[in-house]
Amino acid sequence: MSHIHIPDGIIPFYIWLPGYILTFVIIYYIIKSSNNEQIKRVLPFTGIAAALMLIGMSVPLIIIPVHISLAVLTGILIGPKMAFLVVFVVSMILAMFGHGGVTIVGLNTLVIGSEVFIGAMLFKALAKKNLVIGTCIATVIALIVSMSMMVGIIGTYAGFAAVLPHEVDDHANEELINEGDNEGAHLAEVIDEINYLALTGWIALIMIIVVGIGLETLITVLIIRYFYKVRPDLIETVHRFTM
Amino acid sequence: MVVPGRNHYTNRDGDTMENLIEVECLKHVYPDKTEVSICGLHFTAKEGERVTILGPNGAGKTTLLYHILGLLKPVEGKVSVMGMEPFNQFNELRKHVGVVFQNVDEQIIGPSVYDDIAFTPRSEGYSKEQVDQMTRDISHRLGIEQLLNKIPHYLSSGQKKKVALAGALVMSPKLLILDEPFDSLDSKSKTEMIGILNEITKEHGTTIITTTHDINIVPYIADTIYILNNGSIVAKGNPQEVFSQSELLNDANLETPILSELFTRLRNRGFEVNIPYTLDDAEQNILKIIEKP
Amino acid sequence: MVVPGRNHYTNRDGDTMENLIEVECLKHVYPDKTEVSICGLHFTAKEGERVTILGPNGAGKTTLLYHILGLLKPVEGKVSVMGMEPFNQFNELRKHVGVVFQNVDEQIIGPSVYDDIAFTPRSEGYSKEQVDQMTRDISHRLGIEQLLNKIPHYLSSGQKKKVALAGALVMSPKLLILDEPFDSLDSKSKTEMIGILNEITKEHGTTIITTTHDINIVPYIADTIYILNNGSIVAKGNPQEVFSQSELLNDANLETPILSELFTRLRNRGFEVNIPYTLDDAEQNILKIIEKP
Amino acid sequence: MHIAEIDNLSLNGNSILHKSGTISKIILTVFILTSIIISKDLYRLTGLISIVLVLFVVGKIPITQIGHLALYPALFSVFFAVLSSQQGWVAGIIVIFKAVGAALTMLLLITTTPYVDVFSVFSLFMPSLIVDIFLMTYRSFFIIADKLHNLMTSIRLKGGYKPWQLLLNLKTIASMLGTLIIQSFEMSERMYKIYELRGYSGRIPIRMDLKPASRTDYWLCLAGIIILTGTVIPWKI
Ligand SMILES: Nc1ncnc2c1ncn2[C@@H]1O[C@H](COP(=O)(O)OP(=O)(O)OP(=O)(O)O)[C@@H](O)[C@H]1O
Ligand SMILES: Nc1ncnc2c1ncn2[C@@H]1O[C@H](COP(=O)(O)OP(=O)(O)OP(=O)(O)O)[C@@H](O)[C@H]1O
Ligand SMILES: [Mg+2]
Ligand SMILES: [Mg+2]
Repeated sequence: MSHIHIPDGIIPFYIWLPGYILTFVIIYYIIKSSNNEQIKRVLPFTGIAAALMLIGMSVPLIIIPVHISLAVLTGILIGPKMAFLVVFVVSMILAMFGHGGVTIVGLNTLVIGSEVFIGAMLFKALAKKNLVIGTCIATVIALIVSMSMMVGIIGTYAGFAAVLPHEVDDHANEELINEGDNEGAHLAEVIDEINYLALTGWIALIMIIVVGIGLETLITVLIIRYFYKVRPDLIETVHRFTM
Repeated sequence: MVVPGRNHYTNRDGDTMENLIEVECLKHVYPDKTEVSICGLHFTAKEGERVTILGPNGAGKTTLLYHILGLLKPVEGKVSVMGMEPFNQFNELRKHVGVVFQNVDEQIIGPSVYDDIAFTPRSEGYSKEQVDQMTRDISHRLGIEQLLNKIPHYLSSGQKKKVALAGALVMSPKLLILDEPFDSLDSKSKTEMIGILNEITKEHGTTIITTTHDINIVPYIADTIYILNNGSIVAKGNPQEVFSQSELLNDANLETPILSELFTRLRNRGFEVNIPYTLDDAEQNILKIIEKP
Repeated sequence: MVVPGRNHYTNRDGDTMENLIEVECLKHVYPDKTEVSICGLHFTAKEGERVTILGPNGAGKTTLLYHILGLLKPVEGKVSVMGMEPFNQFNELRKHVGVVFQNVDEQIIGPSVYDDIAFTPRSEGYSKEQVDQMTRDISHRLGIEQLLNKIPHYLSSGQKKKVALAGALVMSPKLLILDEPFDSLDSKSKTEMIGILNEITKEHGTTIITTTHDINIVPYIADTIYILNNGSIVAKGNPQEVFSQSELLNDANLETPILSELFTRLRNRGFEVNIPYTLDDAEQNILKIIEKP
Repeated sequence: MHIAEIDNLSLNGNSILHKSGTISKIILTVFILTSIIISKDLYRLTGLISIVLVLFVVGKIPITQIGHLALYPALFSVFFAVLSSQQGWVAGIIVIFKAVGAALTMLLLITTTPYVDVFSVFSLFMPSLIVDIFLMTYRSFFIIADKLHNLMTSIRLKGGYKPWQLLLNLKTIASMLGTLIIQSFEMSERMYKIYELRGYSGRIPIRMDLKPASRTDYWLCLAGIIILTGTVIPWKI
């Protein structure tokens, strides 16, 4: 859910550059510490997970201006290491299309990467006891941590209120689904949302965050449960290969 | 002349007939700028008519079906279904139309077969008992009662096709649209499905529009055939009429059905023989030649 | 008796023939506990033989192909391909096999058509010039040179099939495995593809194993037919032999090809006539009956 | 995401920019991007954006067709602009210009260079695993987007989308996503199998068509250097 939507040139380099450096260090570590066989096995998975994340961010949940990112789910399904790489690739692709600046990719990777990592680790620890509750706790905590990180990063520059815009992003992707959409109507919609945000206060903000966390958690739980019903082997094998 | 609610036109025999569907010189542009045009002859379908659309890969068959369903907005041209404009009156029209697309995997949404078939009646707000009744009736009809509790995911492709068909038929639609419904079915399932479809048109007067690449089964599922090629509808007629124009078929990457090919060859050898389209006719026709001399 | 590197067996005529593939009473259990067994007759294929596997939906055709390819591990039974055990010697065997599965979208790896066709030779470490040569040769052969720089996603289904076939043929494999390769192709593309495949077997002695539900094209692509039904291989033989057993076909949800059905009916009426499998034969056979009396 | 439109522009374009080497275009992009990010005044930013717009004309890219993609960063930057405008309205405009300029520069690159070429240059310095994930993502994206599109279509046809029934919609979305994800993962299992058969060893080799640098390429690099220098040196007019 968390995704910093700041264009280039706003966050100063002494914040984004360390973000990039840390991201690359982590990527280097991940590549060094995974063996080729593991990677080979999950690569088709990772491509699909990345595509799902890109698309997950584009399924509008109707009235509420929130999208889901499926980051925790991705972490659970392909393991936190590969999921971290996926997050990097997804942030990069979004940046190429102007969704969030190129300079922010490092920071974005760290924020969503933390969500992925914490979610997957907690899931591993908790899901054995109770699948639904474990998944719930894992997702909620991961989301809260990543959102706090995001608030922290942006807060260093712009103050807390700046966190808000991330909730309205990525609706550009809608057209992918509603091919018939015309550009004008679409723009009007984005502007509407900006208005909507401008008009609502702190209560709305908190509501949106709560509803957002709730929805992402609900959907993650539903999907994990569905998986266990239909393909119990899937989550287990994937974990064996990637943790 | 278009009268609100119904279209009338005068057909070749001079009768005024009601057209359920009318399409005139349609143009569509996909987002990547691929242009598809479907001009030439008018496309029409009457109540209870079984229409099959033939044409090479990429001719625009699926595109035409999407327009009839109101899933795409025509850039140019006119589409009218039951007197409505499909794109603008999508939600009204939808209720009268059943659809099975080629890829049934993406069409079965419910977590169980029962849920999937019951999806539309539930969405339309029918009572629990009614939904149950409707779901069981259609499953019985298609012989898939024993599948109702299964997870659709694990059915064989033939079974999935039948489930999708049940979902399309559960509301007893006036119009049934089937995009390559026989693909990857084994022969028996194919024959069964043809049988069911023909029964349904006979009983309920359902109009059925199909596309297929399996030319040999066309005579069994079509009253009227349209051939799409190079952006236009180049032929229209009943199987006899269309399949006798072998040059036209050839241009459209289509082969002639095996029987009509065989009998055309006999004709070319000087035998006076009608071209048959079903096995029964073929048998009779051969007997006629043999007995004649 | 199994001799390392090659299998020999004595066939009906008493010759010792080399079998490229041998499968004996295979059992497979899918993760969800679905059991598939392929027993009955032995499945064998010789060098340069064109084999087609027929059977109803869910009979296990695809499962059998997966075992031949070494993608699944048999729970019971024996599979040997070129004298190797496919599952255990996967990396060696792989180099001699080309595959086109039903859903070609899932098969295309390269970001461009060129990269996709060149994928295997590059992975095998051929030099840049060799890779280029091989890629261009096979593209020329299949007539898809003009597509080399395109992005696969934007191709039509027929074009994608050809690209996948090019990727499968680029290493000149000894064995070609095609799971329903003609599905959703228009008649002309189908005929073209059959032509290409037949050329390839003739020139390189490639063994081709196909599955299909389109029974009318089987005589054009098969030297030998196997019928899978109810967990066992119930028939084996050339098209003439197999298609004359109409009861057996019927049991396996298969119809007889149209021509053989027509001529069987004539036979039942007392005409002495051979059952034909191609149009040319059919024409000759009819001429014979007509001239006789 | 407009990927189809962008692919169409980058694949079928025939301008001088389309024909020039990928490396030089990436170098130019990096220089322009750096210039935009470090610029602190409106004149320079206006100048830089003008240069980018001129390059769009040179590349024969219809700005009307993809320009709206730069509108999103513009809209998002409005928020920061409002914050910065406490230091005067110029500061606010600078924020917006930087956002739009950077986005336009990225768009210029991807509309004049097919993505395969961009990735093949990336593969020179990025870990191959990352490049492979990029390539896999790209292919999967289309397959899954198609699947999702078809799923949504069937739901619409079956009357499953009711604008004001939130709960029903949520249930439908969850079951749709469930179906989509399960199907996609099974697909990836099949993909893995066939990739292995085709000799996949953990690497996707792609064609590196590093043409010898032409005169245009040198000009592009030089232009990049000039632009950056021009941004850095203090102008006294
Ligand atoms: N979503 C899309 N985006 C871009 N082009 C498309 C799209 N769908 C179809 N096309 C193009 O439109 C043309 C008509 O396609 P359509 O799917 O209607 O053909 P068809 O007759 O159904 O072919 P087939 O027999 O292969 O199913 C083709 O050239 C195709 O490439
Ligand atoms: N991945 C799988 N998991 C569980 N069951 C499977 C799987 N794949 C196939 N099966 C089951 O195994 C049996 C054989 O399937 P297979 O796909 O080999 O049949 P087929 O002869 O290829 O059928 P078709 O003609 O429909 O392609 C079927 O009952 C099928 O449901
Ligand atoms: Mg179609
Ligand atoms: Mg199969």
